[in-house]
Amino acid sequence: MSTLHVINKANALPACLSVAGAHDALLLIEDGVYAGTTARSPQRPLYALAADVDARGLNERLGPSVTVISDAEFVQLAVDHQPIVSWR
Amino acid sequence: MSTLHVINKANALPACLSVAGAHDALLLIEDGVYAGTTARSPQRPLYALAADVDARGLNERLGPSVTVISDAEFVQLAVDHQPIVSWR
Amino acid sequence: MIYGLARMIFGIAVHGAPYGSQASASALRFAEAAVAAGHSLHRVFFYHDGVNTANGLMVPPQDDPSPQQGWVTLAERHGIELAVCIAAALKRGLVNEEERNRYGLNAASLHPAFSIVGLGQLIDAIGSSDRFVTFAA
Amino acid sequence: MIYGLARMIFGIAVHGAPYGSQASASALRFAEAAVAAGHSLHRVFFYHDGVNTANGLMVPPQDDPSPQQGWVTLAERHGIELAVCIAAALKRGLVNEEERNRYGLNAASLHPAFSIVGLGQLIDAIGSSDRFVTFAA
Amino acid sequence: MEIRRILYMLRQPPYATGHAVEALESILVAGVFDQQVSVLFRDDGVWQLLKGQNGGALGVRTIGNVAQALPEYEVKDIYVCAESLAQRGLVVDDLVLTAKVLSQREQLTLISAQHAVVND
Amino acid sequence: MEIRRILYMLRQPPYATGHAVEALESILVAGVFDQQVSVLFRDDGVWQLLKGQNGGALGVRTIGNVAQALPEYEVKDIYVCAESLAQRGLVVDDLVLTAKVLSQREQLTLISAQHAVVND
Repeated sequence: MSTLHVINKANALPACLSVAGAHDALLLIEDGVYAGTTARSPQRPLYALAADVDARGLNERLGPSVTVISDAEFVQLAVDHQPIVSWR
Repeated sequence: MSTLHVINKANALPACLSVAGAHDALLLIEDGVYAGTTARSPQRPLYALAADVDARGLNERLGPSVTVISDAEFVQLAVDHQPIVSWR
Repeated sequence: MIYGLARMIFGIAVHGAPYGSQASASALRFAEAAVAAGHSLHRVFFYHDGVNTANGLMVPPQDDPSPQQGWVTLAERHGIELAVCIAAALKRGLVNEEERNRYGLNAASLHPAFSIVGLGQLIDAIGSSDRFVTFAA
Repeated sequence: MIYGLARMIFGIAVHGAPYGSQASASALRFAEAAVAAGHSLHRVFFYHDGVNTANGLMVPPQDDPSPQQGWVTLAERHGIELAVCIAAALKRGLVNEEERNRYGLNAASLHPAFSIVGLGQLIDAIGSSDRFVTFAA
Repeated sequence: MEIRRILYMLRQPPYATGHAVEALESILVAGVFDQQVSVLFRDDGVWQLLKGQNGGALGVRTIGNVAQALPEYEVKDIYVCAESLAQRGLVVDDLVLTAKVLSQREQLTLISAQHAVVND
Repeated sequence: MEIRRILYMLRQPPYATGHAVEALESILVAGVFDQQVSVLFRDDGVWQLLKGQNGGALGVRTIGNVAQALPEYEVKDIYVCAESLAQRGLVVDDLVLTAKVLSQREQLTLISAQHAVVND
């Protein structure tokens, strides 16, 4: 089973990417969502948590590789992956 | 009078350097002292706080531009400069 | 909302304090969504600065609520244990009546919905769950 | 140790919690060194997570002490006010007897050596000092 | 108490901690106290000023609205770092209030003129 | 309770917060509980292992000594990130214990084999 990486600080994304597998899921939460803005988001697919994106006013500012998901979808990602790794 | 910049996270040093004057004093404290290690310390003179350097075992690992000072010397730097700016 | 057929047992750790980090609030929303999707949650383990979630003397501003009340409500409805690490709690001033008496303190500060446990309960939470999620500081 | 002739009034702000940051411990060493060098310090202002320094129910491990006792000793010896911001304190569960009664809480948690003040006292601390130092989280 | 030049330098993003909103509350009080207060938003602190925030998504106050109140509290000298905006793909029209954009050299000058600098 | 493969991934430096020593204490307990525990030090977490630390300078425990106790508590699988060492100018002889140095690819393999990953 592949890994779910949960990134809650934008600066932690590079460390996560250095050990993330091609089929792992990467989810940006809290201040991690700034790593999904067009000015800095990487090419690879990323998820970003809706509540954190909305609060920060970033809905129109995310890169094309970023998919916004709900809390319920976060739970489903956690069901579909193991282990779940936090990066701060 | 010139400014005293107090940096307590290594990652905050670049932001500080971008607005520090040539005659300003820069003091690394807490986890800021890692910015003074040879692998990353910049050319310009820096101070580093002895207690934080000692605790972390960095005495033999600081770059040549770094001067280790005591708590009493930190106080004297604060006397000799204004304002005092914290960077985290 | 139910996405898949799998019903899982989740374990959750909370490492950041309310007002000092989003960890407790993010973990609460995750826990609520997990329960709403039909999954179960036996224990939430509060560690590091996360133990501050359990401070029973907080007066949160109306427009800036603490996640504490949400945890208490969720725990009561679904029989979830809100477990606070004793070592992390004692040094941060989170004590129940028992610890208050043991150490001769003036008062207890822990909210009664939270229980004080040892670090072994973190291992137990991991060993008893299908998925374990840390909400970092 | 006296380096210069100047005798200054320092103001200090502490923004980080014991065990969550070094802010309170670093500020304490600075304050002790300033007083030892003949400078004065009227007020230390605890803000943000720094208010946790004032938790009167802490049981610190012997080998991992809280800076709280150092602050209390320094303040008693040199007449320094240990001022805790009321807004930051209330939402983090740091309350004195007066606030306890006002909000109908079960107990007070603030160490008696610390006083609860408004944000105006931060401005006053800046306006009354020659040098102001923030110890960040 | 003397009148001092006090600069608040805000470098942290909103929401993840309570520090951003607490720092803004502190500035509103300083404005009322007749100090010469100025505010510099830089690094991730510029995100505090972004239009379109909605704290309600997290059940908390919208930080942009708090920041917007600064001028009403007699805090008129509001600055933002040019490079911090550019690095984040932001322009002044993206911000909830009118702020003077400063170069790094201008920030150096601003800082060195202060009696005290407070950060969040 | 089942026996699980649990990885502690330690990425924070010692001393600035209590999290580093608390995470190590947590690992010592896990070792006693007969779980399949491994520990990966990477990023600033490698500083926890540096020889020559002296917590006494700050009046606190020396984190290197706490880390050194891991093997005594049946925690034998101790790993360190090669790139994190190199970026900091460190070599394995600089560390207080014997750790297996892992490439990024090997860390990926290690992580994907776990039931749970705990961070500090």
